[in-house]
Amino acid sequence: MKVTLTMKPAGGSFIPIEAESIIPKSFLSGTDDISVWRGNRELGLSEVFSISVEGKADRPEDVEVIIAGDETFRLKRVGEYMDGGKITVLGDIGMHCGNFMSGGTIEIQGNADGWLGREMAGGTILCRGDAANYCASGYRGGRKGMTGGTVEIFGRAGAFLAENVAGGTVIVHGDAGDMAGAEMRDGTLIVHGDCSRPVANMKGGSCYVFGTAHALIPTFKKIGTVRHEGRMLIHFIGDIANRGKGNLFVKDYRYLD
Amino acid sequence: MIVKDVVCPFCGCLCDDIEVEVEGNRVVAVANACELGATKLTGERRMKNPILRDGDAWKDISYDEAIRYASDMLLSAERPLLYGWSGTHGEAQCVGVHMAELVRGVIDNTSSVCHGPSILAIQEVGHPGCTLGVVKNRADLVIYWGSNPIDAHPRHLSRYTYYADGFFLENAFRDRKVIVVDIRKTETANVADEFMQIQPGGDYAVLSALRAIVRGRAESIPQTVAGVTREQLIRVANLCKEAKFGAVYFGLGLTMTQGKYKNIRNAIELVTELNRHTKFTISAMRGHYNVYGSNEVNTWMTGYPFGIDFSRGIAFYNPGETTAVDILARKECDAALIVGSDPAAHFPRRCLEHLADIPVVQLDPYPNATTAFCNVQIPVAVTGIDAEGTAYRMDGVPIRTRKIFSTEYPSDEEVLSRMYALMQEDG
Amino acid sequence: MSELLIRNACVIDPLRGINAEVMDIAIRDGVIVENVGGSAEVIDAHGALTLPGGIDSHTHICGTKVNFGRYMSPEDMRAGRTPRRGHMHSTSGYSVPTTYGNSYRYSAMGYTTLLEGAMAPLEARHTHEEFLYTPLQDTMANTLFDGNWAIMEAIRDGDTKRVAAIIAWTLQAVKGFGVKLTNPGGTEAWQWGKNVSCIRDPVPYFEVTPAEIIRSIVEANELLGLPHSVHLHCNNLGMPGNYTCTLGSLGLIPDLNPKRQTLYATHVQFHAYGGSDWKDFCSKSEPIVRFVNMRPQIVIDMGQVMFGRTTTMTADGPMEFNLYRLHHEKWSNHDVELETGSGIIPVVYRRKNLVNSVMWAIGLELALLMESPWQCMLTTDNPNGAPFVRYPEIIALLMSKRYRDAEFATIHPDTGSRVPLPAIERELDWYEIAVMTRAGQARALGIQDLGKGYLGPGAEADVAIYPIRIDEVDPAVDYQKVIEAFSQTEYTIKRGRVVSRRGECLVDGSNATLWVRPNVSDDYDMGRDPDFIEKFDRYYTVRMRNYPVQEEYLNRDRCIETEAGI
Amino acid sequence: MRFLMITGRTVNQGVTVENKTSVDYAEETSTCFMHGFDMLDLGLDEGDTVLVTGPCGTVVMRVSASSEVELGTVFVPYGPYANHIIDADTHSTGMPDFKSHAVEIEPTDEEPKMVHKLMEDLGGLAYDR
Repeated sequence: MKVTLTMKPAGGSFIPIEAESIIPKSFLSGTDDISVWRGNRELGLSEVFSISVEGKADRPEDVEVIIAGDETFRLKRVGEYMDGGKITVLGDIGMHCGNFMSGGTIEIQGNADGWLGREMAGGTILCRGDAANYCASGYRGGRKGMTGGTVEIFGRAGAFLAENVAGGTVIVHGDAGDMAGAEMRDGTLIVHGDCSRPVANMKGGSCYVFGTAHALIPTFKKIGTVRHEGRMLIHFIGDIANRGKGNLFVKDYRYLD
Repeated sequence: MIVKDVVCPFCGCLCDDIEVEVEGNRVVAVANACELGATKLTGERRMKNPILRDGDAWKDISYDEAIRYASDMLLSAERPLLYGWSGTHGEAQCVGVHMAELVRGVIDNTSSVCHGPSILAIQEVGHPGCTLGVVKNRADLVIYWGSNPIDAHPRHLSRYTYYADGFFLENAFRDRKVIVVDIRKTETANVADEFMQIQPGGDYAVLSALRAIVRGRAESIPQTVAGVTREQLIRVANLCKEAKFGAVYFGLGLTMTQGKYKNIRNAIELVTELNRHTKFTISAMRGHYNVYGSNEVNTWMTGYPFGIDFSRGIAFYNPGETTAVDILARKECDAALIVGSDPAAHFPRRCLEHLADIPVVQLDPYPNATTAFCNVQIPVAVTGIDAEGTAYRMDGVPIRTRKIFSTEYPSDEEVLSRMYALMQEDG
Repeated sequence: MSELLIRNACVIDPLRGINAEVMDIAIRDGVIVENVGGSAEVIDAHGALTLPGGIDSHTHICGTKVNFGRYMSPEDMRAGRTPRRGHMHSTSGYSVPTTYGNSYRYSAMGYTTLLEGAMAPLEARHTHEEFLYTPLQDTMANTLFDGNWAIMEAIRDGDTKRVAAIIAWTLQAVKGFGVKLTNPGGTEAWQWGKNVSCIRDPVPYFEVTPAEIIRSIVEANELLGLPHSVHLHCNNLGMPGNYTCTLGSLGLIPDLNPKRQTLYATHVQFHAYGGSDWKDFCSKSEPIVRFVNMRPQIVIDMGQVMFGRTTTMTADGPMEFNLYRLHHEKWSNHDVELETGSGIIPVVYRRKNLVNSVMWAIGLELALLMESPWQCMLTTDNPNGAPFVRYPEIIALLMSKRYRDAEFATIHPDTGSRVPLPAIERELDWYEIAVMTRAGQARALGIQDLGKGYLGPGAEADVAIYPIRIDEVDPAVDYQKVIEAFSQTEYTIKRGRVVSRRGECLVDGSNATLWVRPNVSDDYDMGRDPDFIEKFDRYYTVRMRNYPVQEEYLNRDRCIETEAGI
Repeated sequence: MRFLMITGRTVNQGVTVENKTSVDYAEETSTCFMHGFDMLDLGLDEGDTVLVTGPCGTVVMRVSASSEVELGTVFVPYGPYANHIIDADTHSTGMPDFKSHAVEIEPTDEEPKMVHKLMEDLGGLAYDR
């Protein structure tokens, strides 16, 4: 089954639309009962989107949802609790895409706003553009971030990337922002470009920075160099301030001294 | 007439030992207050009556009309923002929460641009704190980190720390050490026993280094950290460990710099670490008057201290998404009610550009910068001068403010209650 | 005049000795009367179990510490969120719900009166503000005196009357109800980062011992003729081997009051531990219960632990720091000048954890081994042992050996060798549950004379009608039905009004705050005592005039005046 | 010249904050405190005006020498002038970078605007000017 949702223009309104109902599973029983929220107003799916459905499916794995339109950046919570199937966003997507996701694939052709894949437990998110702040992070209160699955960003990532990450793999092909992997507990974080203050206060897990780690936290202990996938990387253990035993591998680093 | 034990309505210290001399409904003299408090208590230039923007002119309207306008505005909005609240009393804040719930709007207070990051940090690691009197009576070491009380909380030093004798410190000036940590040599730094000057943006690194040193891992620290020598870091760590009772007071120097709440988290974790060695507490230098009260009220009413979005009926909290600056800058609200604050003076310009585009109602005694963006402004009594109610001090101690004199102005609570009543009828 | 008649109620009313009699209850203007007129509104209970409104004699629902528990726990708030609906405001939270959340959920369970277990006098106004937003229950606050400087100085001087006078002044000033001692002496020591290990350790500088504090304040409490006894959270909470400390503390208490106990020892589960460390940790419920069974002057509450997530919060600051060092989660602490302190950390009690399993067993053992239900109240020390919404499960565990065995099979396998629980056959009956959840509380708190805890003429019309027929359900077998019935009333009636129906709260509510004003002679009026005033002005950071809680903070003001013997 | 702009509270800002239409408030919050050497570099005397360019626009302020600020840094009392050029990006924390903004400063002949004029520039309407 292929569901195409083409977003109608909103005439200048920037009020976000909460669309946690947009997950493959929802479409198994038609589109009539699906609603989304613009601010405090509940709207039928067809008030916001032109809908076209091709084919049939009995299980979420056989559903692909395609989201199109110029204002898809206003859509929040798309793919929340998704457990199978596929969502493809042809443009940009709003905050909280793939929250609590446990299976399936979300592919975003444009940029993703904050909290992409927050508290995600499984599945795959591919973002062809940039991801904003708190990608693959946890929720306020220091809860665990992503615990499983994969998030791959082909552009840059914002601040607080993979905060509190506790499992799974996060790959950023461009640069990452400040405080990447802060409070990391477990899992793997790979940044191909530069980032600032990586894995501050980390407890465990592994972080790779193939560019330069700026303003490196001074409480990581250098223990040598290692060869990793053809690169020579400097290996640190930390965060000592937090009795941490995580591994940080960087190609290059600078302290704020 | 002299009124004693007045509670100062300016900053989060809520000094309650102020004496004012009143003539009619004017304060003619103030004793015990700092310059900031005295100016506020003697302030004049109130707005006389509600005003409505009519094209490029202002016209006077009645309270009834103004309240009806606000009620209609909030009821018809899809995502109204109810912002401010630090300049008013708890009773009004409670009505505000009920209104936000009813119209399914977003309610946020000024802590999102002062100590909101501190709250986010506390939510991650907790908060070892105490009331101000505990510090006054016991602390032999006080650290001001990224805070400058001489300018922002002028009586903090004399009432609670530097010059304040206490039960276990008969001569505080002699027996209590003060350390100032800042990126610039502030007035407060000039009176400190030790000044640790940090490169801008370096607080986090310095805090991490101190934590490692307190844990006995000084050897792994580089020679200098963000402009501070390892020797000084070790000296400061030792001063902390050797203190019988240490108290950290941090300010916007930590909350407003890069990393925001991570700086505070690190400071709290340092203090927690120090508690394995001695007694240490940490507290935020809450700025505006009853801002801490707005956090308290929001918390018991909604579960969250600020940045609460009721659009979906239930309370949703996510600072960075549900906070005023973000919502305004991203044009994500379609009406605003402002109470007890002045966002136009304190928010970045992009936020003001959106305020100019949407209907705005403000409750404030004075014409202020936000007035320019209002469709309606409703003048109210000043909480702590001609209205009374509950305010929470920066350390969580609730105090009932005194009314110094009476005026015709309704209080925030009265105006909001009338709005709420209308909204319940229509909503 | 408003009249209500409840017909065909199967009433258990222990304070009147009524055990499962089907009868009518007549209510006029919020009070139970002999009979009402023909135009009265009628509720037919159809033989359902009908009890006096529930009373929680030890819960943490309002005030600085509770609110800080909320403030620091956005993750807890994500659970239990409900929107505004009808007369109900939105709610959030599981272990530390918002005030409305507490009030609605307690009301749905039939509770009409709540005692906040710990209020720091300096921050009393905060507790009362939150009471205003806990609309469906009458409220009262135990007031903390464990580290009060003026009191410790008076004890050092051997002046019990002065101790009483300070308590009297403080209670009336802060609109407090009873006297609470939390880790007496320990909260002051903690302001130096220290603690007292048990009742013989002197408090730094003040050089008085917890034993002296307890004894003197118990005497002072009785001198003032307060409705409730001293309410004690013993020293050394949560530590292996602490039961000896608990026995030592209980042994200090004479029998001074013919109407009620002389000491209410709270959350005793946390104080009934054997062993010398966590490795040989075990239950010592038996020696504790043996001791209390012989002493009518002592009432305890369970402090039951239930498995799952919760938030611990107590005035016992040093204990919370120890707990933090075990769990290494978030930790908050708040010391209050000249008075007391508090600490908060979130915890998860796990079935697979041996210590947690032993704790779970101990609470049940206390209730099952205690001969008289009047001496053991059903609590979790909400939310410390578990959120109060778990009470129905506890009731069912106490009523069903089968349920206990089923649960026992799921906990840590070594628990059996450390606790007597598996050998205990006793199953409590409906009457005993009614004692432990309302009648016993009313007597222990000394509020039955105010019309609380019973359903006879003159009583406040606080009634809970549960959707269960006790002649049809065998709780030993159908424990699931017991849980369901106690989770949600058919009707909760407060002051003669139906406030909650099948979990839906129907009115805005207007509670009463019960507080105590002991009348003392002028010589013992601390408001005029030069030494007291001078020290107040010098060491507190609020002015003495700004300290008392004003009447604006009392919704319906129920002041209890006592004639003090000083 | 590039500077790091820091904002913060001052006594004068606090004293005038309840009277935002006043000249005193405008003067205080449009003051750009600068190290004396930096002023020399820019050829500025006490009270000269500067054009400050931030990520979101430009604003005219008046410089004042201060021994409290480091070389390369300026301090501006918290208020509408600094906010006229501060970026609203909070990095999803709710809090803008009030204390860490890179700005470009150059001498100018323009005078600082009054607060109400700044507000009108952004679409407001002054009251009681």
